[in-house]
Amino acid sequence: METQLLKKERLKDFLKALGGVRLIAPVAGGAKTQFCEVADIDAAEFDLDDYTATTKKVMFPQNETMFAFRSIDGGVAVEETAVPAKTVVFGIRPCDARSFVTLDPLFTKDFDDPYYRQRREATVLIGHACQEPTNRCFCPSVGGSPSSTEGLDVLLTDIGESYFVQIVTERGKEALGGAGSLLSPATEADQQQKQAADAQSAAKIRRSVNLKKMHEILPKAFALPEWKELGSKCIGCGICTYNCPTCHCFDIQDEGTPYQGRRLRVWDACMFPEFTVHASGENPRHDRSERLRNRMMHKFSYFPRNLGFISCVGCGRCIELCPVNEDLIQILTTVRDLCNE
Amino acid sequence: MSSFEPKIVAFLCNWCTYAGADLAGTSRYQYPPNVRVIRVMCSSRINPAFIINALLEGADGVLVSGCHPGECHYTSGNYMARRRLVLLRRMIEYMGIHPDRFRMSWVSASEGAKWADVVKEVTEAVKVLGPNEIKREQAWMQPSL
Amino acid sequence: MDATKSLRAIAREVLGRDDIACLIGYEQGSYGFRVQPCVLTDPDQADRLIFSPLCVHNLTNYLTLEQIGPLSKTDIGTGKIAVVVKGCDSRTIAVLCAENGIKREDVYVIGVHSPGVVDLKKLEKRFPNAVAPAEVSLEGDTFTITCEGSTTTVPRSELVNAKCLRCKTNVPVGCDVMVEGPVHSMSDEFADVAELEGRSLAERSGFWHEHLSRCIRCYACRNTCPLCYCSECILDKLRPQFVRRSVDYPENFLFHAARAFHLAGRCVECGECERVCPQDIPLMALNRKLAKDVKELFDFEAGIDPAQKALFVSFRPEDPDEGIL
Amino acid sequence: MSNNPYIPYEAEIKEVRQETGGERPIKTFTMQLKDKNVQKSFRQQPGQCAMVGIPGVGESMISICSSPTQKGSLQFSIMKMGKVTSALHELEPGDTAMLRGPYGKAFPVKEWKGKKILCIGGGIGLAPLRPIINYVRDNREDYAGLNIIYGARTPEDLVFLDELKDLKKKKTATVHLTVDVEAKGWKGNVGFVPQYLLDLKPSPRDTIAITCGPPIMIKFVLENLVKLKFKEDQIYTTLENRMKCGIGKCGKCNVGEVYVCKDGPVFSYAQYKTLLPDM
Repeated sequence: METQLLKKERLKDFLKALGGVRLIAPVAGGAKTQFCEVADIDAAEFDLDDYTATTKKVMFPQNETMFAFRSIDGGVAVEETAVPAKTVVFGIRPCDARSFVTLDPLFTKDFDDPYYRQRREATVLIGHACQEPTNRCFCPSVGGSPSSTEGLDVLLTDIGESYFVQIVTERGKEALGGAGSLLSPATEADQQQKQAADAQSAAKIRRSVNLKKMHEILPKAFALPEWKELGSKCIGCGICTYNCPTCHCFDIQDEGTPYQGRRLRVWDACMFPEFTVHASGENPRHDRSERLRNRMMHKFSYFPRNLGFISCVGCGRCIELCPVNEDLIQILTTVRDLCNE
Repeated sequence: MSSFEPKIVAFLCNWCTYAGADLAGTSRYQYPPNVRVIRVMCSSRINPAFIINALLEGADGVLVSGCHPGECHYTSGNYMARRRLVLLRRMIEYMGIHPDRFRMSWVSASEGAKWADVVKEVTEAVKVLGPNEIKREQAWMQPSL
Repeated sequence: MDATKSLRAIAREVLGRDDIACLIGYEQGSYGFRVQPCVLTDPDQADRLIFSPLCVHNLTNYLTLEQIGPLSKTDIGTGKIAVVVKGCDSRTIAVLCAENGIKREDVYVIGVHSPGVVDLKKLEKRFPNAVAPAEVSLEGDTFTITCEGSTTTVPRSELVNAKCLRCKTNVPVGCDVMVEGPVHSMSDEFADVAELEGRSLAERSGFWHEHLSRCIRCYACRNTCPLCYCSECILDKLRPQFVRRSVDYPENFLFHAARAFHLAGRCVECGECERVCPQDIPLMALNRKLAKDVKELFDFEAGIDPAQKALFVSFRPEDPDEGIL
Repeated sequence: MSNNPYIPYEAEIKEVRQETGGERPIKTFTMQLKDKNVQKSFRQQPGQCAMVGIPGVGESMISICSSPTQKGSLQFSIMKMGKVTSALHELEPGDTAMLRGPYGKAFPVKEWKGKKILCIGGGIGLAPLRPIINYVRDNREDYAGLNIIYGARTPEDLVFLDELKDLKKKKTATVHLTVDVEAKGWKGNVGFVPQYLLDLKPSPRDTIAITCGPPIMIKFVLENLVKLKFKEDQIYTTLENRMKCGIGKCGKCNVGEVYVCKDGPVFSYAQYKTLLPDM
């Protein structure tokens, strides 16, 4: 891995030097920091410490036009969406970047999902190592770390006056081509500073969950009556799933009239009763506790068994945002205890 | 002003205003052709979501018209509608939609002339406001993020 | 602390009774300042209960859900559900009873004189590293916060939830039993609403455009609202479909307008919707506008009198004809 | 042709046949893909499904009820139920619907060569079994027998009745019909399908049993097949769940580790048992 140094005050020049691509970054302003397209780099104020902004929308937008249609003489004409433009995402956290590693097999295995894949291929991820993990973070428990480079093309770490730049992939190297003159080689002392910064961040993480063999424990725990109580607090909203960087369920809807319109995919949440309800009104997962159980099973058992990854990156958003403190660490710990594992 | 011709959706109660509008026609009162009439059985049939939905679907103004207070075919439907819709009008104004985009009126079956006046007034007011700003996106190939 | 003690004593007695199926209260949450709702069925569980300024939730939400704790509606049978309520929460029960959402005899209401609850977002911003269970108490005008081994005092006004600063009364209404404490009452002149009303139409439009565009439609505001309990929500309906599933300003406008309007004359201003919003949308600004207008136009306040007919199924011939041609 | 699996293809409605009436009528649609290349590449096996849709309304996963031995066209039996199926019921010959697929695992009909085939259906649940029935009919010499047990609520709710009668007449299959409640003019059996199955006592020897119907019927039919000493590898069923993408991405039809759309809808009894708690 190539390492470089970037003076902090040259950050905006660095971003401009990437040239000719769409830039998406966490931009402060208004009531809440949002991950959005940056029109004017000079005017933008980046908020690299904000942690609630969801980032999965970069690859998996909440609304995605799948195709447009219009009725023509004696039939229907379908117009596919254009390939997304080259994009650089700046300031994504290592945990959020790891989420794409878990989503990749889902969207590309068996059937290729062109919408996700094309965005993924067109996007370079420049991460920002997490300096201030919060009191809900638990990324080490799921195999991540505040300075993980997994899924990233480039990682910047704040080491005081400069950013320590790790160029992780060939794609990252290519993207940084135009900014080469702003970078200088990292010295041994910088390396040490970087290590110290990483250690400091890692030490700030205080919550954890034991996931050893969780994919085997959960199926055994499926029929436990205690799920009813564990899920009793849940109010069935979509706050956990919509803010989760690895939740990927979606709904497909048509908009417009039979003469003209679009087919659209939008996020959906397994915590809503409508998610599974049949047209006949029959709902295989009627109770909120059944839906909560399914979410846990999916993330920590089904998904790892099918695709090899735990579908959780330990960002803690679901824990922080849940209106009723339905805490997955607490749930998984209780389940493990109940199974005497 | 420009040649902007607003689209106005009018929900008319079957018993009074719809008949009033009919009378306006047979009496040959002239009024602007901008209203699109939807007949409902009573003004209290109007779900506030209809009104906002009409604006979203591209109407530049919405008009709800029913029987005068005390003259409802169903005794008190228009009183119920009045509570709801007066409040709704205040709310959408608070949310940044000009109150002239949503009006209510009482027009009885015998008030053909009043109907013509109401339509004139509403149309003129909406014309001044120009096209409504919260129309739904109908550009189907809009890229996401 | 005292409230907790009295509450536990009441719970022990109540849960021992044959006519009570379960009790919904607050218990220590999973970390830091978090408190979570709990459903108890046994007198021995009474010591799990707590009451403090961290008890922000409006527990009456659980009364209208199809499944309460380990029990489903059918399991409960004839048993009553006991529920712990603060002043604002108790008004929810009055509304639910007035519109036949629940039957008063099916619930056993345990009221607590709450001196005010915290604004959790502000609190966690100020003490960001609380992992071990933290404690907060409120005496007079001072919060005492014990967190990660150190104790700090903070003036009430800095951390208290905005709704508590305009609380007309913290005495719960229509309770079966009461945990007493200091009583307060303040006046509410809707200054916040008046401020936004005073801005120009364009400014207001911009205000809502900015905030509502952020909405991700997780429906936490709807699901956390104890008065949003329609068996099929207008937002989920497909035939006819009022609200499209795409998430953008016009759809969000319709969603929030519909949500707020459904609560007109019903919202008791418990502030749960705004508390849970992950995008910090000022939802109460909308709910309170309606509360203000309902008071002005129809002299109506939600949840004060359980015998009062619901706003939209009643009328007075002299109701204002505002803006009607 | 696009590589995008979400893009549907135009299909012309060739024929619409009213199967049943009432509140939830069933119609059988015969469709033909318009593009010849798409037609060639659309190779379905018995038991597979396709997404049938109408632009502006939506899509619905429907099992293909014609056998692959029927070339050039596809058939779908559709009950008027939700938003999409109601719109489909408005279509007439000459109209255009949109299709994509085929999706899911098929019945291993080729592996069953030499065996007796027992199809047990309830209501519209006969539709997913019809491709097997027709496939076996068209390759009758490859199979030792074909038995059909089929029931519905009333005689009017029985679908494909003329086809079943034809099979019986030509002695291609033995057909046992039942209805849930007594009805005027009904001379056949009265009773639920699972019980009728027990009464008929089909022998498990060299037999493959396949069932489809309402979830509750499937459950009891499977239990009764076990009672009749059918082994787990002799029993198959086909399930359904709410589906949107059809290709295992959207998560709607996820049950346990499987996605019904991609890993199903055809399941062996052994697989079905693992899914049961979450159904």
